Amino acid sequence: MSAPTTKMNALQAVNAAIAEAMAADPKVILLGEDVADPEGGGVVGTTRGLSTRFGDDRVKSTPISEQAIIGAAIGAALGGYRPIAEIMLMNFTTIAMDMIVNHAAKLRFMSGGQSQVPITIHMLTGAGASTAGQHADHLEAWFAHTAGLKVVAPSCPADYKGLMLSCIADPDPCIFIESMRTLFVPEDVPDDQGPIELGRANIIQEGNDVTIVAYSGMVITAREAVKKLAEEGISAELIDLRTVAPWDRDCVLASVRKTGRAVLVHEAVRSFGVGAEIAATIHEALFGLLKGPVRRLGAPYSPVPFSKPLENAFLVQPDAVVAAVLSVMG
Amino acid sequence: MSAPTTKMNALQAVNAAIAEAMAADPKVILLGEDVADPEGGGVVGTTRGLSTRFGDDRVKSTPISEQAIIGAAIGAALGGYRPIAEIMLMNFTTIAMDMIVNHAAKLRFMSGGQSQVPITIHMLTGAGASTAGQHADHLEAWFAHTAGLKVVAPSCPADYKGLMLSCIADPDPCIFIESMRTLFVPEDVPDDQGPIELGRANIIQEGNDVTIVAYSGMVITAREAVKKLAEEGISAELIDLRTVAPWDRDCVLASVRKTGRAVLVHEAVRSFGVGAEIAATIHEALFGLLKGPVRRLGAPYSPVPFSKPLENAFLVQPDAVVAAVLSVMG
Amino acid sequence: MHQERGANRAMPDAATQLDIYRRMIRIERNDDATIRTIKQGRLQMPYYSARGQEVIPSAVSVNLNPDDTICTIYRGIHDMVAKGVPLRPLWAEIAGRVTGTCKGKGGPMHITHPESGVMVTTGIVGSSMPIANGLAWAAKLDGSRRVTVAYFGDGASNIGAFHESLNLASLWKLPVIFVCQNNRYAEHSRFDKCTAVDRVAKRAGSYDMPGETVDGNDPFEMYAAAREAIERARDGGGPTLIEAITFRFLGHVFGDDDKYMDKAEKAAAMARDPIPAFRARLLESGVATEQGLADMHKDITAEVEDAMQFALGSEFPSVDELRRDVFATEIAL
Amino acid sequence: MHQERGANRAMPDAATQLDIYRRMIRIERNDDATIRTIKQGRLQMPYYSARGQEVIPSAVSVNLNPDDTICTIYRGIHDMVAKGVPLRPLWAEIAGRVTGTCKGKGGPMHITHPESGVMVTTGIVGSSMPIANGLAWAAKLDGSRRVTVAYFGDGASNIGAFHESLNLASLWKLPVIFVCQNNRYAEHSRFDKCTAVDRVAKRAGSYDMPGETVDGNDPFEMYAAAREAIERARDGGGPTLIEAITFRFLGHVFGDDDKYMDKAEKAAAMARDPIPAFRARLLESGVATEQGLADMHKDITAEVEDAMQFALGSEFPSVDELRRDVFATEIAL
Ligand SMILES: Cc1ncc(C[n+]2csc(CCOP(=O)(O)OP(=O)(O)O)c2C)c(N)n1
Ligand SMILES: Cc1ncc(C[n+]2csc(CCOP(=O)(O)OP(=O)(O)O)c2C)c(N)n1
Ligand SMILES: [Mg+2]
Ligand SMILES: [Mg+2]
Repeated sequence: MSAPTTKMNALQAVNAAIAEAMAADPKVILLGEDVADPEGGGVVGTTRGLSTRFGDDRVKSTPISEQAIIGAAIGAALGGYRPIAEIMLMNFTTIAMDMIVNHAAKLRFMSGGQSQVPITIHMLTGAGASTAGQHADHLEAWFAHTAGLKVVAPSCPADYKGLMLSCIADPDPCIFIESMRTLFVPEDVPDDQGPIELGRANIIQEGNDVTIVAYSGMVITAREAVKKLAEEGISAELIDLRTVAPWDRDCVLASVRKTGRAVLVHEAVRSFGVGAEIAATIHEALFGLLKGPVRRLGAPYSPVPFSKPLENAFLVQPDAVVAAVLSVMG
Repeated sequence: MSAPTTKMNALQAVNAAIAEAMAADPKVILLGEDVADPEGGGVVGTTRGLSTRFGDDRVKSTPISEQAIIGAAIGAALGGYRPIAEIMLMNFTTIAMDMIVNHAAKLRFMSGGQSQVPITIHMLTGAGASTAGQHADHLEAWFAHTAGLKVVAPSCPADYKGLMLSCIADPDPCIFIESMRTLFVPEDVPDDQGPIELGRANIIQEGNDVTIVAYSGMVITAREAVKKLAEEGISAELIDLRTVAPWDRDCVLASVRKTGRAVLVHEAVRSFGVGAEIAATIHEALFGLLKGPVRRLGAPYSPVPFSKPLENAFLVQPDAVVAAVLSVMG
Repeated sequence: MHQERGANRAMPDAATQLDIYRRMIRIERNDDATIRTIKQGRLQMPYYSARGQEVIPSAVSVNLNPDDTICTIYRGIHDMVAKGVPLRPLWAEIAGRVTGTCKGKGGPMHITHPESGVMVTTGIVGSSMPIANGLAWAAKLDGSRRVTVAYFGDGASNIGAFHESLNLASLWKLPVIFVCQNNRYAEHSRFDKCTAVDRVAKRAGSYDMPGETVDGNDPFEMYAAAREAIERARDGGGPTLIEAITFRFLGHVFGDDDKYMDKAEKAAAMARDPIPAFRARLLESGVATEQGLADMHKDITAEVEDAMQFALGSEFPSVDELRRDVFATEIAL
Repeated sequence: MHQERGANRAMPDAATQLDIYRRMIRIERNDDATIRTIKQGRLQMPYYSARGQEVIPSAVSVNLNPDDTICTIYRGIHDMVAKGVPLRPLWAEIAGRVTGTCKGKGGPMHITHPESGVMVTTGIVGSSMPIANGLAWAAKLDGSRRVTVAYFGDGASNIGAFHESLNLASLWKLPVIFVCQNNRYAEHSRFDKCTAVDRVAKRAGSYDMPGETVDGNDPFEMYAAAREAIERARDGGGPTLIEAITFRFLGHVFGDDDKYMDKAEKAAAMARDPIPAFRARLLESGVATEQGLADMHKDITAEVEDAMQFALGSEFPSVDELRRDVFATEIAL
């Protein structure tokens, strides 16, 4: 008999995680634009009900001031709290990069370990909703390149919950990415879903011929590709990275060691993206053991376009994943 | 008889390039903190003499307002000018990331080609001068990952001049990185040094056994390594990338095709750095043709430390390059 | 630094009043058709209606020349229409068609039309202002009398870019007019919950800049304030901050449920609809006749309908466009 | 929103005056020794002397408790010394030694010492303020009467973070005091060339916040302003902006040639050296005796000398430190 579950989407899962953390630890606090209930509990409702339940002191709507938001989160963390800061969309982190990169990421190190900044910065992003050039970028590679930040990008409700719980509990700053395409898909989440360890990938499906590594919204794309590949008799192992930094090197290498082939998929621009680090690592670690080159899939070198046909072409489609796999099957 | 040359350091070379461009084109203008002569012509004197020569209208010192600086540059570019904006240090681009990434990089695309933003954003960076955690980061991977930006990182005075001339003339936004370690080393610069094409690497030294790819300050480190390798009978080909985005794929691949081995060196943190993209590309393009895995060298996953011994350990040293080469010589 | 409201401020003459009204109706008809078309499922886009804010850009734009420039925001189609962007390419852009102002690549939040002076439309709160400064700087360097208007919302007055921009504009005496369309809300947040001062215009005092709060639904007040600021800017007198009080009738974005709003506040604001109010005034003063306005309405409705048909009948851009306009030179994918 | 200067403002009593003076001398002696040691080639660091600004943090800090916190900037060693950071670990930090406050990893621009309430030292202009808000928020959530002081320069008043921080602090009525040390220059730029208003304190008006400009070289004025702001913050009355007018005697950074400064302006400012002025006042009023001050001077000089010896005699951190403190858990390199 399996554990009881509840159907919920990713937003509800995030909400549940935050509520659980706030109930368990009075030091967990929340701030961001429109996050409190008088403002609707977040523009997509992620934090709905929390200010009513935990009070206006612990859940605060802010002005449109991303530097002030992250700054307040950092300061409150130095004052002993565990703030969760919402930045509405990932592109708006560009306003707060100084606070995130020069401060949140570095204060522990620069203070010789005296300071800790256990903040979680969560944000939405992703193309596909016609929001065009300034509202859909995947910038996780920037944060992954910044020493001192953890970067988390779940793909399904249970992981959203478990990883959010871990981010909140983590002693270091975490960037938590909510992907537009994964938000509204309800799935069963175990009622006792607890924290999921950061830095651990999830093998969604085992396979022998090729390893497909994806995260965030692209897991959905990769799942479809895996199905199509199965129809063609190709057994793909699908790994959901879940944490982009630090990423689960051991899991990925073990899988590729087994399959001999790897295809990496992310929504972000391909060039200088997360896939580059993983591909470089695989090639270096498994030199001479691969059956073909690692293929990287990502967005073309272009801003996110508005027009639907362009937006579709901008996003990696399942067929492109299939084609990449076939190109290395030899 | 070789062309007449003048000894100058990188700062003087940049100054000469800007002066030449301003003299040739009245649309070239300059702004940034302390750039005009009453403020000393830049805190390290890069723009000294320019406001006196070209007037206060075309060379303007600004308040400490990085968003306003880049915004004004973008707007003036839309108004038909070719602004050069100085951001004192690369870490301060974190304040202006919205302007750089959401606007400068994207306006041409989002306008369907109607807008052009021919701005050059130049900035200093680099560890080694005891400036510690917030003044020495190499963030070029962020910009390289951003569609619509060119990223240039010279290593010697002649290249500083030639590449600065090209950035100013380029119809698109360019990030021009001045590396602390390369600034004060005087070298001969041809008096007629003209523009150097963006996107073209420079083979500093030909060799047969291994390709070393570096850029910016790390070219100095790589040069020393090449000398040491020569003493051990290893013939290294040294490529100075000069332009990080778009990087010279053809040049690098041709070299590695010849040598069969590659070692990549940059000052930035190794993980998710520029080296990852190059390594992934080499491995994919030359799969089966390499004699050993591509080695990447960069800073450890750490903020820039203050204490001298740590700062030295943070920076890639020539011996580390030598060791990396030896590790693939087999 | 609050501006004194002189007794004899600039007044729009009859033709100008009609011009303002015509722009308002174009905005309103355009908004109406856009919403209708979205509801029909024939447009796929996030839509930030400016219904209720028609007066502001209309009364500003009658004081602008074609080569004056504006920078606006996601909620900016009213600003574009008022400035004179032709409706066919505008509609084609929001429909993602290759005949759009931006070949369909920018979409509604990034409409650009330099011919009409629409230089930037940004989706980032506050970011119209730093760029407007640069356009104004260029005008000044050119020795021209061009001015630039930066439109933004009340919420945007709390972001850092606002502060940096107004400070620089004042120091450099740039010909730029900062027009805050204070519609009392930023997404779901009420003005006073985000803004530590009761009037955005007071913030002009931080930059030794003239600042004024006006009724943004009153075409006469708005006209006078805009005219004075624009003339001052043209004459080398530097920037002005205008806070125009208004209201957005349709919430933040199409689909908004308005739950976060006080019902009474909303009802009171809606009762101050600037369009019927101005209409009544024009008729009362004899500046317009019922027949004249009916004709105007009809013409504009037809123009909007034509633009919509044009847009929906146009082709989508080809996928090759992904590699064009990233740089000046087409890139290999 | 300019504060009225009441006739009977808070006055430091004799002991407090001496306390302020003692802090000033510790700052000055420490500065002197630092420069000497740099010149000897025994310290390798960029040094931003605050010589001339001693009064400000001294008169502020006598009103602070050990558990009150500050956020300061690269030019902030005076703020730290005034707040009570012990000199031995402070010196060891600027010398990059493992015995430093931050094990030598932060250096002079990033000294942190939570025990003394020094929570952040930033090298980024303006960035002390957003973080100070958070510390003040934490104090408020704790239900404590703790306050936070954010120190910053005149140049920093033009950056976006200033604006966002003051707005938020006022809205949330945070117990934070924004102390602008207006030393008339930002690197090489004169105050009036960067700042569009003649007094930074006027900017408090943008946030409905009390704001006051004081002579930052006058310990009595500075004390009164700080005391009132700090009490107001403790009592739940929210934030204050204090602009303290002062001057940096040794330019922006050690090695600065001062060419960008007007000679007469500099000479006039140097003539207002706050240390001899306060000394004379203490002697005149009988609060101190020549002998008492000479003893104080001697003790402090010895303490500084001891700290310097301690620092230079300490070990450097081991290279393993690169992988510690990046995260809470040591990482593999
Ligand atoms: C920097 C930034 N933060 C957040 C957002 C999300 N956002 C879009 S519109 C908006 C509200 C803006 O309010 P206001 O400035 O009053 O303009 P209005 O929409 O009322 O016209 C917000 C928060 C954004 N686009 N940019
Ligand atoms: C965001 C940012 N821009 C630029 C700099 C470079 N910089 C360091 S100090 C300084 C001047 C700051 O002046 P002010 O705020 O008056 O403080 P002061 O140094 O006079 O104490 C500048 C421009 C920086 N550190 N951070
Ligand atoms: Mg609004
Ligand atoms: Mg200063």
